[in-house]
Amino acid sequence: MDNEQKTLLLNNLIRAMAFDRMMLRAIYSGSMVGFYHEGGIALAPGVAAASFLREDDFLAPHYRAHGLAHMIAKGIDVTSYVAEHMGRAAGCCAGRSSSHYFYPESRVYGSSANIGANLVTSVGYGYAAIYKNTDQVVMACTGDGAYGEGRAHEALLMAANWKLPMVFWCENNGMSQYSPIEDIFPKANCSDLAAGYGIPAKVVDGQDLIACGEAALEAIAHARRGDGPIFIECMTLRAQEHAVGGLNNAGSKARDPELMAKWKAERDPLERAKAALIDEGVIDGARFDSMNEAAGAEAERALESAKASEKAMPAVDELMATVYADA
Amino acid sequence: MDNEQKTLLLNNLIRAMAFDRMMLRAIYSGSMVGFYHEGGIALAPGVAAASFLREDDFLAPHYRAHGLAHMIAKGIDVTSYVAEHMGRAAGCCAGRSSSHYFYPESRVYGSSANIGANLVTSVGYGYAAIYKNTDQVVMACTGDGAYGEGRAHEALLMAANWKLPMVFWCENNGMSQYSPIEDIFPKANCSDLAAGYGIPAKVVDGQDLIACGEAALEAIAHARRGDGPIFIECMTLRAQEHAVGGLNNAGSKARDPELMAKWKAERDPLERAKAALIDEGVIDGARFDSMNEAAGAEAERALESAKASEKAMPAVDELMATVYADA
Amino acid sequence: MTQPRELRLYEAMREALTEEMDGDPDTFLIGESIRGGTWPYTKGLSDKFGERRVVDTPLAETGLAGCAMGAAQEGLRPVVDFMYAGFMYQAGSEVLLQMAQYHFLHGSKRALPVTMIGTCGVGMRVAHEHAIIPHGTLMQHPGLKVCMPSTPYDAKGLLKSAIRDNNPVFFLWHTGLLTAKGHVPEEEYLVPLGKADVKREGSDVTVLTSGLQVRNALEAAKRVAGDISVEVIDARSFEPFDLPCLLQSLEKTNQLIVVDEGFERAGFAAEICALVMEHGYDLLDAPVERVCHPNMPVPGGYIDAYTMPTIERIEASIRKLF
Amino acid sequence: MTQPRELRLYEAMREALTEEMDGDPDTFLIGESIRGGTWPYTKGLSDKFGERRVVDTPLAETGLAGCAMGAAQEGLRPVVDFMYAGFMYQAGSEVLLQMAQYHFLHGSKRALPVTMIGTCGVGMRVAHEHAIIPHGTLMQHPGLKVCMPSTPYDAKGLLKSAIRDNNPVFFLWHTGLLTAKGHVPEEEYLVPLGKADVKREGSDVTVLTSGLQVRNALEAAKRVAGDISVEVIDARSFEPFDLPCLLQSLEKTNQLIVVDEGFERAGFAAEICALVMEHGYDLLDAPVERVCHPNMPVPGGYIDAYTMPTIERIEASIRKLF
Ligand SMILES: Cc1ncc(C[n+]2csc(CCOP(=O)(O)OP(=O)(O)O)c2C)c(N)n1
Ligand SMILES: Cc1ncc(C[n+]2csc(CCOP(=O)(O)OP(=O)(O)O)c2C)c(N)n1
Ligand SMILES: [Mg+2]
Ligand SMILES: [Mg+2]
Repeated sequence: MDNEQKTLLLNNLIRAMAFDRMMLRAIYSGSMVGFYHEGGIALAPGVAAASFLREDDFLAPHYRAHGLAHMIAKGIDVTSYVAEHMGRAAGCCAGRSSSHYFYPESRVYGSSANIGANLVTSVGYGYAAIYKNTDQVVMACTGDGAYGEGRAHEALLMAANWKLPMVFWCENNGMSQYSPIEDIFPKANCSDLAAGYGIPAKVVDGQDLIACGEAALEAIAHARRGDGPIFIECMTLRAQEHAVGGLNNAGSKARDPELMAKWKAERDPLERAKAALIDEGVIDGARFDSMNEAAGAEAERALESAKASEKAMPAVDELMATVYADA
Repeated sequence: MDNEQKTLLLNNLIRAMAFDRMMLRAIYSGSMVGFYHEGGIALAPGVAAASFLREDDFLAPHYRAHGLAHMIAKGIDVTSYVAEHMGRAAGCCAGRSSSHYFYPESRVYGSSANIGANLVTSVGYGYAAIYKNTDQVVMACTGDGAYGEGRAHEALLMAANWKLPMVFWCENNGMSQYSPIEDIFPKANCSDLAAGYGIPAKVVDGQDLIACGEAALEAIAHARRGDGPIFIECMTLRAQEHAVGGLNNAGSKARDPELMAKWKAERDPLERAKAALIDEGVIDGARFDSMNEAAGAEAERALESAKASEKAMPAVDELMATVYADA
Repeated sequence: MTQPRELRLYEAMREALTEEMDGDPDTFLIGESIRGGTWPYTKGLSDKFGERRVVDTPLAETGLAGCAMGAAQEGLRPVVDFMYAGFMYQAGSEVLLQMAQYHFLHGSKRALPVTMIGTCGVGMRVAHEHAIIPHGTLMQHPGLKVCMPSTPYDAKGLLKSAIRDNNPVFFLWHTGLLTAKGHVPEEEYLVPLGKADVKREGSDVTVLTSGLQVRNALEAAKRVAGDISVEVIDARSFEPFDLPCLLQSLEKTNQLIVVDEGFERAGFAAEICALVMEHGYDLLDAPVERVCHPNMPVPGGYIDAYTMPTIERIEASIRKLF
Repeated sequence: MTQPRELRLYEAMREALTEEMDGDPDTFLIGESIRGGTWPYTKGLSDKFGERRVVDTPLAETGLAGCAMGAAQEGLRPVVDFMYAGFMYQAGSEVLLQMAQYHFLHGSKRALPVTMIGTCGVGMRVAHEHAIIPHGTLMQHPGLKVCMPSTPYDAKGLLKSAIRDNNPVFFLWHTGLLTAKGHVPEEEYLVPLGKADVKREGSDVTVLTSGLQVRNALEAAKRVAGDISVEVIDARSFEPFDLPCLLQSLEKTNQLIVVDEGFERAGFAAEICALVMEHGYDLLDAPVERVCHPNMPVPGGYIDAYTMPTIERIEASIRKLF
């Protein structure tokens, strides 16, 4: 990986984490509708997955941090997605969805609240790529929990069977909502499933941004070459609640706060990448600070711009006229 | 395996194949409602799966030959199931289902027309066994096609996760309806999936009755011991149409008739088991002939008894009163 | 002079598929054993169009539906064959939630042109899962369109419209009509979604129905013809539904019987009762009657023949009004 | 003298679960993150009853439902927590086909005592999949029972009845009522399935509703009280439905509005229109009105607040009749 790529990764992670913090503040302050699933120190995999995609590659973000890391890394201006969370007419889904992303021009075709649903639509993207005989790649990102769903199996099976240009990118944080993976999954790694389909797999340290980036570059090249699907599993951490906002946490057992704090202090991927890149002389402290500042400002601008836009409250009749295409 | 067990297997296969032929004749002659999925030379696995189960073990038959091989091998009198196919009041489902089996006293709890559905209910049987702390075993039988379904994954995952006493028994005939397995499955063996869950697996020659029996004995012992689930895949053949009766074959491409004929001539599991057992001195030709004759008569009796019983045509009101339990 | 051309329902469907695939390289078929193929309407299509455009999937309905949805998001026009409409339930979330909501929930900016095909109704006599008619459930979920033909002519025209539609459309066909024959012109035509068809004119009572039951309703109408003049309307499309056509008929007849092979409870017939109550209450001389599948799982054996609406039940319900 | 005891809805549900699990060792809970737990009605239950009886599954709704079905066939009494009722669609075939048909299709010889729980309705404001109320779809499928409480009292009593019932029963609860408070007596009681409840007596018009909308209907009734006397009936159970209670009310009021947060098309309200048409046509002075969720996927953002039935919409529809 060259220095430019490393810098790109670092900058994207800085930006992703700035947006994550901004979203968290916004949801706590009540300026957002619905809930938010904080990314915290688990955003290196998402950033790595999407930083090296072409614009015409397909991206199905993992829902954690609501896919912000992935989309920012793909070069999408997510201002309208922030607005969507605030129910604004300027939202990417016209303020109707609360938290669905939708950037078709960047081949982010929308989302679903159903965990695992993006794996099967991703098969459709992969099939479209071979149907049209392009060299596009599909980056299909989920958490570990998604690999409980039967549709994950169906997606792996079809991808392997048709040799689709797909990367199954699993961001394994060891938790699904309030269940530790040990309670609900027989093995520590989701990628153990891959061999059963003849799909090559690799496990990466998800707190190591550069390692994630290397894995992404390899995987994308593999799929682009026509070698079929590949499975990358990034081992990461959930150092916070599953979600905030809504009524979600009323019944949840608290996890060990000391462990969470320790993880935040010791396993922050940004601190690690920053140290490594400064150490290698790729960037210096001043450069980092300026990137950091720019990212904070960028996130703030997105929030302000979203806030300034109008709440979407169209009349029912108006909405009714748009339930069907070509109505 | 002792001689008694071998003889049991052989006799059960003789009986299963006699019933299969009888069913085929009955459907062609128009005395049955619906369709029938002939077992042909693929019944050794089903017979082996169920011949060594205890009465209180759970059995989810594979639907091919409508589960007759499995149920006969478990010691069930299937006369009322034959009657069910003829829409009789004496049918095991009161003549309402066309082809659902139902022998709760033998822990065959009914069926579904949905391929793979029995895998997830089987997880429930396994969970009930550990819930009640019994040493019952679940024999969950399907074809290869079932392992396309997402629910197969969910079943394997839960079974592995809870260490359920389950045997995943796959009767792989290389075909799903009109699709050869090469077209729809990335690997030749479904059991390749098992390792991903940490489930041990074994592939057996499904035309070799005794080998299938050995595998079943081992697998049942494994599950009964508390060693968790195990996956057995029996490689078998479909030497005939997918189904007969109904409108099913109007659009199907014919498969190579010479190959089918060759398989029937050379790979009949009964011929092979007969030869082996006579060779080993376990039985002699006369014993075989008498078993054969008895089986033919048994199947004929079941058909005659079914035919003699009354067609189920209860009034709508009567039926309506039975839609809900305790109505 | 040549005879008008007669085709079987499956031939008409095959013609629709062939023409639409000929006309648009982005249209493709995907399903289980459709190359083989399970139903004769796909016979020969993989030879003609190649395996890229006639795709056999593993037995994986969720993946099948999801794959089609993804391909449609990218602008392709997949036609999903569920074989039996009841197998749609295995992809319940993909069809009833994901596909239905996609366009609207993402701001009504992108179309989702997916066509789904599935057979239903009593015909194979093998009970519930093979026989259930899920139009009630499908139409309940806004964002989906649903139709069902009663003749080869309508089958071809509706299927072509479904494929050209930019929304997810479920094309149901009744198993009992697979080999039914009827006139299908050589020239291209469409039957639009949302247009009912008066299959028989009459003035005393309107019978609204669909699919195989059109045949039963017409036969019942014939049987009472000396005494009662029955108008038979074939809904053809459940959503969108042609309410103006129905109301126009009621202006003449003032009495309505809905014959529907789906479950009575909260089904198509119930919706018609509500719609007529709301939009045609004053037209009614008597309450709307429902002749439906009773609220029980569809039985097989010899029972389905009389639990579904029969000519006799329809006739009796007509006569009861007079 | 002590105050009557007040509980929140989730506390009432937890009491129901606790009592039923205490009373029957074969009753157990199974769901996703219910030990953790997602909703407070399962909080503490895994500590009390152990992990064998409070089972966290992988994210695998199909397997979850299938596992419960198998366990019930063996005679256990599983209570499935789907978390959100919309996630039921991921197990569409297991719930809507397999469970629904099991008893009847196998000769009505064996019960299938499965209880299912799921939340629904506008409350989280995160749109369709978290908000959809699938009672219309559930009740359409014969073999299933469906209920939904509007108060903690009903929640406890209905949930206990659901668990004791020998059929698959879906217990829906409205997200917006999670923390709603109400009187729940210390003594054990049941609220039977199939019994509606007159939540307010009146003589001019009947409003039939359920769940959170009971609150809206009562408020609307209050607002018009000076002019119009409104009877508010809480259906509580959609299938079985208490038609006698409704007809008795109509004998008095002769006018009916059905307020339902489900989709209008072919939903609960449509079925009520049809039932009243069939069984109470002569009681009606005016057509039945539906005030439902419009036929669009449930939006989120600021929109859901006015697309669902509101006090204002209900009030307007009452006033329109007079
Ligand atoms: C089909 C489905 N089941 C359950 C849920 C509820 N749910 C939301 S997030 C989540 C956990 C997902 O875990 P994972 O995929 O590992 O992602 P993570 O939250 O750990 O990043 C669950 C169970 C859902 N949204 N969809
Ligand atoms: C869920 C579902 N999908 C599709 C079908 C249609 N179908 C019936 S049998 C069959 C093939 C099953 O193949 P396999 O499991 O290998 O068993 P085999 O017939 O080869 O013995 C299919 C696809 C079905 N019954 N259920
Ligand atoms: Mg996780
Ligand atoms: Mg097979």
